[in-house]
Amino acid sequence: GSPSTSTDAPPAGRSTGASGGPVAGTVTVLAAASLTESFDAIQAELHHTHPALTVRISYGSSATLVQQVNQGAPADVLALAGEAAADPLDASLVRSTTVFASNSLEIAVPPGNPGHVTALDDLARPDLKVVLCESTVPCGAAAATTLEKAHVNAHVVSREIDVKATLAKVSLGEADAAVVYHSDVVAAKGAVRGVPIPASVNTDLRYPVIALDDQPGTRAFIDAVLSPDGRRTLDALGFGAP
Amino acid sequence: MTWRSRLGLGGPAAVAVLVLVLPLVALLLRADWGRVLGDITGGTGVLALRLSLVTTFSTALGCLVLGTPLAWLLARSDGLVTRWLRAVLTVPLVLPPVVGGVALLMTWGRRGIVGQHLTAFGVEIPFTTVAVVIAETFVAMPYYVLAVEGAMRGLDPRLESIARTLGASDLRYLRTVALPLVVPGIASGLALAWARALGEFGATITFAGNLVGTTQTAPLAVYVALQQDPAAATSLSILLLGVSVVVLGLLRGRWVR
Amino acid sequence: MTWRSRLGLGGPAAVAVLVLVLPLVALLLRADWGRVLGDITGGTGVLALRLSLVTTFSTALGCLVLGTPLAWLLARSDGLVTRWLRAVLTVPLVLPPVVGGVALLMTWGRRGIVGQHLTAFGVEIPFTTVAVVIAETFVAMPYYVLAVEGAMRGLDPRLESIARTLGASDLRYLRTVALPLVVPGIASGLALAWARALGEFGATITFAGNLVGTTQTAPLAVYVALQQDPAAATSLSILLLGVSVVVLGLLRGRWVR
Amino acid sequence: MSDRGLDARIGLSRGRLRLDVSLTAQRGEVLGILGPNGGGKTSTVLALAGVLPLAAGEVVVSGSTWEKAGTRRLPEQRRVGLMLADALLFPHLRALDNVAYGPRSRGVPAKPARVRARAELHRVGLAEHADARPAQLSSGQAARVALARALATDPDLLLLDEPLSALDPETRARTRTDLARRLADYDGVTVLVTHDPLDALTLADRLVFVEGGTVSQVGTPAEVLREPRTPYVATIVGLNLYAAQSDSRGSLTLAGGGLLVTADPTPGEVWATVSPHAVVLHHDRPEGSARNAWPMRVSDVTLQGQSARVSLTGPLELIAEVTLASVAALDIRAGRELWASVKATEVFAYPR
Amino acid sequence: MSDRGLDARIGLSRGRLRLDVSLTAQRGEVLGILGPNGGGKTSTVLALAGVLPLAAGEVVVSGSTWEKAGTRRLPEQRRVGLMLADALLFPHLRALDNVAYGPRSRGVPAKPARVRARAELHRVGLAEHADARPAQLSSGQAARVALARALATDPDLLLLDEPLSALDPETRARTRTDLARRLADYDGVTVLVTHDPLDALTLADRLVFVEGGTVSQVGTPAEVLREPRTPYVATIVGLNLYAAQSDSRGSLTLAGGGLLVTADPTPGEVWATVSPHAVVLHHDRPEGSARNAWPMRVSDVTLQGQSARVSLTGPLELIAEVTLASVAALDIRAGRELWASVKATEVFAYPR
Ligand SMILES: Nc1ncnc2c1ncn2[C@@H]1O[C@H](COP(=O)(O)OP(=O)(O)OP(=O)(O)O)[C@@H](O)[C@H]1O
Ligand SMILES: Nc1ncnc2c1ncn2[C@@H]1O[C@H](COP(=O)(O)OP(=O)(O)OP(=O)(O)O)[C@@H](O)[C@H]1O
Ligand code: MOO
Ligand SMILES: [Mg+2]
Ligand SMILES: [Mg+2]
Repeated sequence: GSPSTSTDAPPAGRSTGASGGPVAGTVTVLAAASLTESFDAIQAELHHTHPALTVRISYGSSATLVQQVNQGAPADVLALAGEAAADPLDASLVRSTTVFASNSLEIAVPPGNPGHVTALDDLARPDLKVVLCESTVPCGAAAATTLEKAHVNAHVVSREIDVKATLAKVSLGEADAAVVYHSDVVAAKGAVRGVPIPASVNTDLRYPVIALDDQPGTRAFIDAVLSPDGRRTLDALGFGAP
Repeated sequence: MTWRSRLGLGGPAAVAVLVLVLPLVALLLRADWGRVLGDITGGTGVLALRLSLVTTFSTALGCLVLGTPLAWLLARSDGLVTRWLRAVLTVPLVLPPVVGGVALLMTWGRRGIVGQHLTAFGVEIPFTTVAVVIAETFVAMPYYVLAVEGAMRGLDPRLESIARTLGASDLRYLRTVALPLVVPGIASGLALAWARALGEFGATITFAGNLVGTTQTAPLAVYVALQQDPAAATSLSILLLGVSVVVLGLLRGRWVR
Repeated sequence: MTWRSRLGLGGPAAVAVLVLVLPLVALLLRADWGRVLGDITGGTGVLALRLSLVTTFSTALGCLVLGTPLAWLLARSDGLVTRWLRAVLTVPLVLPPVVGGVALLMTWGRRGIVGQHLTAFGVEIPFTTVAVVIAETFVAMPYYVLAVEGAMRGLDPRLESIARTLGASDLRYLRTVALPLVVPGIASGLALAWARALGEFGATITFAGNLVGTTQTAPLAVYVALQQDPAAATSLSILLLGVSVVVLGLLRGRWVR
Repeated sequence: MSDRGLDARIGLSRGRLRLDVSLTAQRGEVLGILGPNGGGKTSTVLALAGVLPLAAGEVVVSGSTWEKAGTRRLPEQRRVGLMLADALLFPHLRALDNVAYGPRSRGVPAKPARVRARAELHRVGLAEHADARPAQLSSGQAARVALARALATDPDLLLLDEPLSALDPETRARTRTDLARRLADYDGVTVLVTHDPLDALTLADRLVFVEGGTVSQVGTPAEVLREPRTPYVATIVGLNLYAAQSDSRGSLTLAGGGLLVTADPTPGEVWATVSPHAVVLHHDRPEGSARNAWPMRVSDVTLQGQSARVSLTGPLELIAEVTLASVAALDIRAGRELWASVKATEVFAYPR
Repeated sequence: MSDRGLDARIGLSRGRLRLDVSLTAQRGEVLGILGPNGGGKTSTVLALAGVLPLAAGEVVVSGSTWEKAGTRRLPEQRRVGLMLADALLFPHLRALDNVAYGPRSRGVPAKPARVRARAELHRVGLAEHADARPAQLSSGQAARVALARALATDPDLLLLDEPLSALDPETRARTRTDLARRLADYDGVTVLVTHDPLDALTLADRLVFVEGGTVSQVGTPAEVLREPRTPYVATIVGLNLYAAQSDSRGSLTLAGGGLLVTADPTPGEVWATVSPHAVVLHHDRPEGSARNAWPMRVSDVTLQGQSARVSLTGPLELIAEVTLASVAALDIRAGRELWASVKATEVFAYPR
C-alpha cells in the first residue's frame, strides 16, 4: 500500500527532515514490542544526523501504550502494531498518523519442529499444543481472522498477552506451534523456525506511527522512520512495505 | 495522644495512607458505575474469578501444609544452613514474576529439569490449572513462611520446656501449644500469601498460560480486558478488590486482633 | 528431634523447599555461564541495575519514614477506622500490578485526580524516576506496614506503662524503647518491602514506562532481554538474585536473629 | 488539705472484679496495701499511675488533681514512679541506662543522669553490674535494677507492686532496710503492695487491706496487729482470730463453735484474738488459773526459725508457737493428742 | 543404690557463672535448694529437667540414667515435673486443660485426665476457676494452676522453682500445708528451690545451699539451723553468725573484731552463733552472770509478728529479738544507746 494519513495534518516528516538542520531536545517514543530491534537501530542512525537530540524509547504492548497515552503519559511519538490498536486512542491527542510498515503472519515452530507442523491445517491436531496471541492484541486478532478464513479450529492451549510471549512459548519448546508475525520469526534469529501461511488466507497488519505533538524532535524521529535508511532497517528485520 | 505526637506521627502516616489509598480512590472514581454490574456478571469475568478463588485457596492450603513445617524448622535452628535457606527463600520475592515464570518452565516444563522426566509418564504441567497453583505457591509461599517463622520465634521458649517435661514430644508441643499460639501469625501469613497469590500475574501467564476457564485467573482477565475495554477492566478490578477485602476482613476479624 | 518429628515435619518442609528452590536451580543450570559476565557488564544491564538499586533504596527509605508511623498508629488502636484502614492497606497486594499502574496513572498522570493539579505547576510524574519510586512504594509499603505492625503488637504493653511513668511521652517511648525493640521486625519488613520493590514489574512499566536509564529497572530490562536474547535475560536475573541475596544476607545477618 | 499527699478514690471494673478503693495519705507516709490474690491491688496501682483509666472517683496528689471525671493526666504528666512485680527492664538497655531512663526522660542531661543512675545501682548493691544487659541478670538482680529505676525520678507518688518478691532473703533484708531508709528521706507518698507481712509491718506507716475489690481494714501496723478484723488480716499478723458473741461477763461464744473466756469483757458482737505465743501446751489437763483449756489434736508442726508453729484442732482451731525444747519435751508431732490452755488475760476482744 | 531417688552432678556454664553442683536424695525425700540471686538454682533445675544440657556430670533418677557423657534423654522421656517461678500457663487453654495437659501428653484419655485435673485444681483451691483462661487469673491464681499442672503427672522427680513466691500469705500457708501433705504421699524426689526460709525449713528434708555456682552447705533443717556455715545461711535461719578463733578456754576472737565467750570450748577455727532470742537488752551495764556484755547502738527496729527485731552495732554486729513490751519499756528506737548481753551458755561454737 501507500502512506495514508488519517488526520488533517500533512505527512509530517519528509519536508521538515529534508529542509531543517540538526535538531536538539528530547523526544519520547512509545513503541510496540515487536518494533524493539528496528527502532533500536533507527535510534542509532538518528544519533548520527541529530547528535543533540535525545531519543527515549519505551517498548510495551500496543494496548498498554495506548492506555498510557490516554492517561496522560508525556509521550511525543506512538508506534503501534496494527491500525486497530489505535482505536481506543483519545483522538484529540493525535496530531498525525502515518503507516510506515506492514507485517504478515507466519507459523512459528521450535527448532527441529517436534510437532511436524507443515501447514495451517495441522494446528487443529489435538496432540499439538498451539499458542496464539490474546484476541485483544493485534497479532491475536489477525490470527483469528486467518484461522477463520482457512476454516481451521486450532487446538489452543493458551492465548498470550503479546506476540513476544507467544513466541517465547515456542522458543522454550513448551508449545508446538504459534501464529506470530514474520518479523518476529526473523528477530528470533533461529530460536524458532517459520512455517509460511499462504497469502490467500494470511492477514496483513499496517503499523502506524502517530505524532502526539508538533515539536521538531517528534518530526525528526518520524522522518527517520520513514526515511530510506529506516525503510531498509525495517526490511532487514522482516517488515513489509507500508 | 499529645498534639506533638499527633503531628509527628500523624503527618507521615497520613502521607503513607494517601500514597496507598489515592490510587484506589482514583480507580473507584473513574469506574463507569452504570456498567460495573453488567461487566462483572457477563463475559469471562465470573469464570476468571471462580478460577482465582479455587487456585488461591489451593495455594493457601499448600502454604499451610508445606510452609508451616518449614517455618517451624527455620524458627528452631540457627545454623548456617538455616540462615542460607532463609536467604534463598526470599529470592522468589525478588525475582521479577515473569522471570519466575520462565524459571518454573525451566523446572516443570517439557524440557525442564524435572518436567522432562514427568513428560515420560505423560504428565505435562504447563497450561493446566495445576500450573497456576504452582506459580502462585512459588510467589506466595515465602511471604507465608517468613510471617509464620517470625511469629514462632516470638514464643516464650520456656513454654516448650514446660510442655516437654509434661510429656509432650516436640510434635505434640507444636500441635497443642505452638500452633494454637501462633494462629494470629498464621492468619496474617495466610492473608499475605493469599493476597499475593490473588494478584499474581507475571509468573502465571508465563508458566501456565492464559486460557479462559483453565488458566485465566482474574488478574489475567483484567489485563486482557484492559487492552480492549478499560472500563470493563476497572469493573473487574473493583470486584477483585471487593472479594479480597471481604475475605481478608473475615480472616482478620476472626483471628487477628 | 525424634525420627517421627523428622519425618512428619521434614517431609512437607522438604517439599516446600523444593517448590521454592528448584526453579532457582533450573535458572542457574540453564544459564550460559560463559556469557554471564559479558551480558552483565555490557549493554543496558548495568544502567538498569543501578536504577533499580537507587529506586528500591529510595522506596525502602520511604517505607521507613512513612510506613513506620503508620504501623505504630495501627498497632495502638483497635477502632473501626483502624480495622478498615488495615483491610484497605492490603488492597495493593491484591491489585494486579498492571491495574495498579493504571490506577497510579489515574492518580498522578496528566489527567489524574491529583496529577491534573500538579500539571498546572509544570510537574509531571509519569515516565520519570520519581514515578518508579511511587510505583514501587505503592506495591511494597503494605508489606512493610503489616510486618512492622505485627512486631509492634508483640511488645509487652507494660513496658510502655513503665516508660510513661518514668516521664517518657509516647513519642519518646516510641523512639527509645519501642523502635529499638522492634528493630528485627523493621529489618524483616524492610527486607520484604525492598525485595518486593526490586522485583516490581507491572506497575512500573505501566506507570513509569520502560525508558533506559530513567525508568527501565532491572526487571524491565530482564523482560526486554527475554524477548530478544533469553540468555542475556537469565544472566541479568542471576545478577539480580545475587545482589538481593547479598543485601538481604547483610540485613538479616546484622539485625535479624 | 495542703499537706495531703494522696487523696484518691479508685472506681473501675477489671474482668469480673468491681474495684472501689479509697486511699488517703499524708506526705512522707508509706501506705502498705495487702490482700489476697486477685483482690485488685495491682489494678489500684495501675489506676494511680494513670495506666488504667478510672470509671469513677478521682486522684489528687500533693494538691494537684491527676484525674477527675472527664479530665485525666497522662502517666508522663504525673510525677509517679512505678515498679511492677515483674522487673520489666528495657531489654535493649544496659542496667545503667535502664536506671538513667527516668531522669533522661524528665530532662536531666546524660551525664548527671548517669551519675544518679550509678548511685541508685550502688544502693541496691549492683554497682558492678551497671554494664550488664537485662538478659544477663538473674531475676533477683533484675528486680533490684527495676527498683533503682523507679526510685531514680524522685516521684511525688511512688508505686511499688511487690517490689521485693523476687529477692532472696539476704538481699531482701538488705534492700528492705535500704528501702526503709530511702523512704524515710522521701517526702512523697509511697504505695507499697506486698504479700510479705514483714515488708508491710516494717515499711508501712499505715496498712490498707483490699479484699475482693473493697477495703476490708485500714490502720497503723500496731492497730492492725492488735485488732485484725478479717481472717486474712489475722493470718498476716500471725494471730488466732475468732468472730464471737460476748456476754457482759467476758464469756465468748465463737461463731465457729467453742467457748472462750476473756478477762476484759466487751459485750456484743466481737472479734477475739489469741497470740500463738500465749498458747501453752500440756500432756494432761492443766490445773491452775488458765480459764481456757481444751483437749486438742496436733494437725501440723512447722519449724519457724528457732521456734515451732503447732496447728491444733479441737473445740476450736488454734495455732500455738512454742520453743523447740517444748517440742522435744512434749513429743509434739502430727496426730498427737494434748491439752492447750490460754489465760483469760491473753484473750483480747473488741467490737466487730 | 536401688532406693537412691536422685544422684546427680550438674556441671555447666551459664553466662559468667560456672555451675558445679552435686545432689543426692533418697526416694520420697524433699531437697530444698536455697541461695542468693544468680547463684545457679534455676539453672540446676533446668539441667535436671533436661532443658539445659550438661557439659559435665550425670543425672540418675530412680536407678535409670537420664544423662551421662554423650547420652541424653529428652525432657519428655524423663518422668519429671517442672514449675518455674513464672506460672507460664498455656495462654490458650482453660485452667482445667492446662492441668490436664500433662496426663493427656502421657497418654491418659481425655475424661480421666480431666477428672484428675479437676481434683488437682480443687487441691489448690481453684475448683471454681477451672474454666478460666490464664489471662483472667491473677498472678497468684495462675501460680496455683501451674503448681497443680506440675503435680498432675506423678513424676519421679518434681522440680519446683520458687513455687510459692507469687502467693499471698494466706494462700501460701494453705498451699504450703497442702504441698507438704502431698509430698508426704509422694514417693519420688522433690527438688524445691525457694527464697523463703519458712518454705525450706518446713517442706524440705534436706537443704542444699548453692552460692556462686557451688554447694556451700548441705544438711537437714535441724543441722542447718544449729550450725550455719555461711553468712547467707545464717540470715536464712535467723541467727547471728561469726567466724572466730577459739582458745581452749572458750574465749573467741571474732574475725570481724570483738570478743565472745562460750561455755563450751572448741579450740581452733570455729563458727559461733547467737540466737537473737538469747540477746538481752538493758538500760545500763548489766550485773550478774552474763559473761558477754557490750555497749551498743540501735541501728534499726522492725516488727515481726508480735515481737521486734533490733539491729545493733558496737564491738560486734548483733540482732536481738525482743517482745513488744521490752520495746516499750526500754524505749528502743534507732539511734538509742544501750547494753546487750548474752550468756556464755547461749553461744555455740563449732569447727569451721
Ligand atoms: N488484663 C486483664 N483483663 C481482665 N481482667 C483482669 C486482667 N488482669 C487482671 N484481671 C482480673 O482483675 C482482678 C484483679 O487483678 P489484680 O491483678 O489487680 O489483683 P491483685 O490483687 O494484684 O492480685 P495478685 O496478688 O495475684 O497480684 C482479678 O480477678 C483478675 O482476674
Ligand atoms: N539465658 C541466659 N543466658 C546467659 N546467662 C544467663 C541466662 N540466664 C541466667 N543467666 C546467668 O546465669 C546465672 C545463674 O542464673 P540462675 O537463673 O540459675 O540463678 P538463680 O539462682 O535461679 O537466681 P534467682 O534467685 O535470681 O532466680 C546468673 O548469673 C545469670 O546472670
Ligand atoms: O507488538 Mo504487540 O502490541 O505485542 O502485538
Ligand atoms: Mg498483683
Ligand atoms: Mg531462679
